Amino acid sequence: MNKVVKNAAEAIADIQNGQTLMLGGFGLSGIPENCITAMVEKEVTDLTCISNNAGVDDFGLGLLLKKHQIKKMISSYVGENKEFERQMLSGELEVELNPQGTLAERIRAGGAGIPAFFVPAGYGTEVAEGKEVREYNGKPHILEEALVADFSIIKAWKGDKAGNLIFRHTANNFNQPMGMAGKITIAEVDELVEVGELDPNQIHLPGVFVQRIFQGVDYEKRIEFETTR
Amino acid sequence: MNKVVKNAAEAIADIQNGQTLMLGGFGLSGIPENCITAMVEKEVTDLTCISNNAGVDDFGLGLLLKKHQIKKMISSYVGENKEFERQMLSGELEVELNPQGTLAERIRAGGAGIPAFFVPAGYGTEVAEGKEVREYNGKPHILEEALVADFSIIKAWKGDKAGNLIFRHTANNFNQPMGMAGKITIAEVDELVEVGELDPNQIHLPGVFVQRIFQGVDYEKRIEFETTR
Amino acid sequence: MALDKTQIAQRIAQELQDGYYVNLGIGIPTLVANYIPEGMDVVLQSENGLLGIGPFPEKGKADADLINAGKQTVTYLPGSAFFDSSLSFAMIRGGHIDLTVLGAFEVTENGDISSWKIPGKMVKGMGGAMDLVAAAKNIIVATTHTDRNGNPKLKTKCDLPLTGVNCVKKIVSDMAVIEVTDKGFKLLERAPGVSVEEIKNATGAALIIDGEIPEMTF
Amino acid sequence: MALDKTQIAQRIAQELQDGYYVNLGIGIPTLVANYIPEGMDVVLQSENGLLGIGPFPEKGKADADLINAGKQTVTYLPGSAFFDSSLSFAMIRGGHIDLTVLGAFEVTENGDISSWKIPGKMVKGMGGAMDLVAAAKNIIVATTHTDRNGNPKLKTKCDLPLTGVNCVKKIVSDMAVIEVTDKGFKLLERAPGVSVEEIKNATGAALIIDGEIPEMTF
Repeated sequence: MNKVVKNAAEAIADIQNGQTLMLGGFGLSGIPENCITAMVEKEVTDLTCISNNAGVDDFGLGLLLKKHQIKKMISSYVGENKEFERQMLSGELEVELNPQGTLAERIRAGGAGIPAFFVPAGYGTEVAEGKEVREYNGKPHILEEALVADFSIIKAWKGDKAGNLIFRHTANNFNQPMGMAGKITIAEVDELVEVGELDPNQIHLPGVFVQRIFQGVDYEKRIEFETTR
Repeated sequence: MNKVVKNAAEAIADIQNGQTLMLGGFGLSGIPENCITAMVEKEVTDLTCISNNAGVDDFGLGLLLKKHQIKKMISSYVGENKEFERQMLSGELEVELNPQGTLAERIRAGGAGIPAFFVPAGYGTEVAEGKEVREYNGKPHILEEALVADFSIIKAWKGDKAGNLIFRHTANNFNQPMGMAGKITIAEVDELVEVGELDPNQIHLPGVFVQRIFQGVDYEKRIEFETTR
Repeated sequence: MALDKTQIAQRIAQELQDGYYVNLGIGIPTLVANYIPEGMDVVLQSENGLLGIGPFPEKGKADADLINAGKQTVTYLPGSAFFDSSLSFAMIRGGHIDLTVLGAFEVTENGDISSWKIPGKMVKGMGGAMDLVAAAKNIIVATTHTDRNGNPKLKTKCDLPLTGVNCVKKIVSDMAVIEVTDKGFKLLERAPGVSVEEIKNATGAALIIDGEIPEMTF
Repeated sequence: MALDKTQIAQRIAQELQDGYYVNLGIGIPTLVANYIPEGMDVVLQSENGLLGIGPFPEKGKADADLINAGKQTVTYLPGSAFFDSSLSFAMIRGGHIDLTVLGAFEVTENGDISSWKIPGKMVKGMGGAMDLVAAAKNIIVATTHTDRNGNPKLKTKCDLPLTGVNCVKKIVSDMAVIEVTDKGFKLLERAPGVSVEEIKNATGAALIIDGEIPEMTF
């Protein structure tokens, strides 16, 4: 099963204005750099982006924000991006903030065919507003709904041509659950290998979830806070 | 962090009559053989066992059934065990049958702090009796609750002394989610290695979920239906 | 003449498409694997945790850690992946499997299916069948048209406990290919030499018959 | 004299127990890692997907694929494991983390905490804080006793948006160690040289004072 596309431009060619995207990564770690650049070039707009963070002013999702291509963000932490903050406070950008674990679980649930589930996180806070509350094990829980996307755009370490993926270190983060929740999942990888080269016991995300894959180029892999001993 | 116990007898020493256990495996593949034998010897009784299957008459959970140590089974398929069928039809054994995916998800949810969730499986069938129904995406779903256990008893391929586990082939099955859902999780492994010998990118079940681990002995690994070309 | 089991499997194999991920149930459905058209990429899922089921192992090479959902020893192929049961059913429930083929005791004209329990007689459990029928995009039932006593298995209402409702899309029996439409059973094809009249008589519900009904081809 | 940040971290480290899995928040909590008692096995969890955080990397060895939840480059230790965000929060939500240490803007006598939002001013988001406080077995807040303007951060009611309710178990501030009991704040220890009276004056809620209050020891 060959799911290989030539490059990011081909992978994202049919993304339409107004669609919902999931974009993997935590901070700038494990973000789909090639696809983000291609979307800036394509000038696709009015996007709803589900991503834990919003990049920084001049990298990651910040590049799409700068060009006003994003209409709404669903995130958990957006603290490193001034343009984001400006657009949010001015009302240009709609923002839905989720507890990080709830966000991750809503995404996994979307991929797993579970439309809604109860969690304790956010009870008694503004996150719970308008949500059903039910007590389990003596503790109040709130009902959260699944998230799905028209396209999930993720970054992996190694992938084979059948779409099987392996992530590296903490660059996995949201990439794995998001890979499950896209109607179409696009994976860009550091290293694209032939079918049969990956150990079937070590696959993090089986190929059934991935529709398109390509080997990325020119990864900058910018470090947000380089901290050394 | 050293979680190593000497053997199965030590691992299960504090299991009490009347407790709830999860036992990994699918058919006879990936079952915790050593711990099952130790429980037969310990003569612990009145157990509620959560396990996808119930073994065969003279192996796996069948050994506990034969000695009437099990009060209730929560399973999805129990077709290969005549003594099981006899005890169920005579009313000696209480049985709760779950759709296999619902069972797996209830177990994962138990480990993940999600007390309840909606699934489509079982709607309109006897599985849905008494359960809340809600429509999502135009399809009726039923509310299922999480499962947890006093002890989860699982079998892995390789494990390190900190409890990190790697499963082999289809012997993973229910072992991984059950490993998350035990108040105490006991892992028996084919091969116990030192901390640091396993690749941190290849851990299926991180050690935080595992409280006790030991290298099993004398695995029979019986094959239920040996089928060859 | 009615089809035998392998012919039913062969006919179902014609429903496969390039790139499909497929779950095959126990019995006749398993045989479909033998008729995947040459050069077509079809990946078989086994709900106990394998994508990419290979052929049965050679004699002496069976591995207790490598079985299918029917607990038979199997092999895996290049590009396979192993995973746990919760991820396996996430795949199924999440709609990532393109086609499920399974057996049935009864199927109704609105797509209900009973396949797992005969009260007082058989209590094996539903296994993964309820999850599969509730979630797969496309469900084909492989069955004989009538039971051992000649009673129709295609009916207006299931008498046995249900596995799922409004889910079966197509039936391939030893006598016919039938689509489950909004308006009921629609006869699409006849087994070679079997007449529309014979199919009607063997079916326990109305059949929509639209024009000439072709014979199956293999 | 009030404690400095490292002393707060040092005091919190006394709460660690052998075999603990611990999540340390950004800021003072991160410093607790420097004071884990010699020979004690404590595993640090980073909610972006790492169990077993190691020290910061040597100069020139930073790896963009290996960061902590504060987005700082880190290393990993023998016995570490990497995993995705949904499993990471399954760990947290499922109660598998023994202790969470985090900062706060305000804490109330019934254990409510606000830590993530100052309306109209700061809109960074809650990150994993709401999940952590809703689910960890044991939550310790590391904080200064008063804010920059000298206003109490320990209060009867949070004025800022909440992170969680009824969850904080203990507060280690620059002035005191305080337990959150069913009956409210209970003073356990004083910073060296800080009087009970000074602590009372800096606290915006009643303090339960039971007998002689010892000074912290290090």
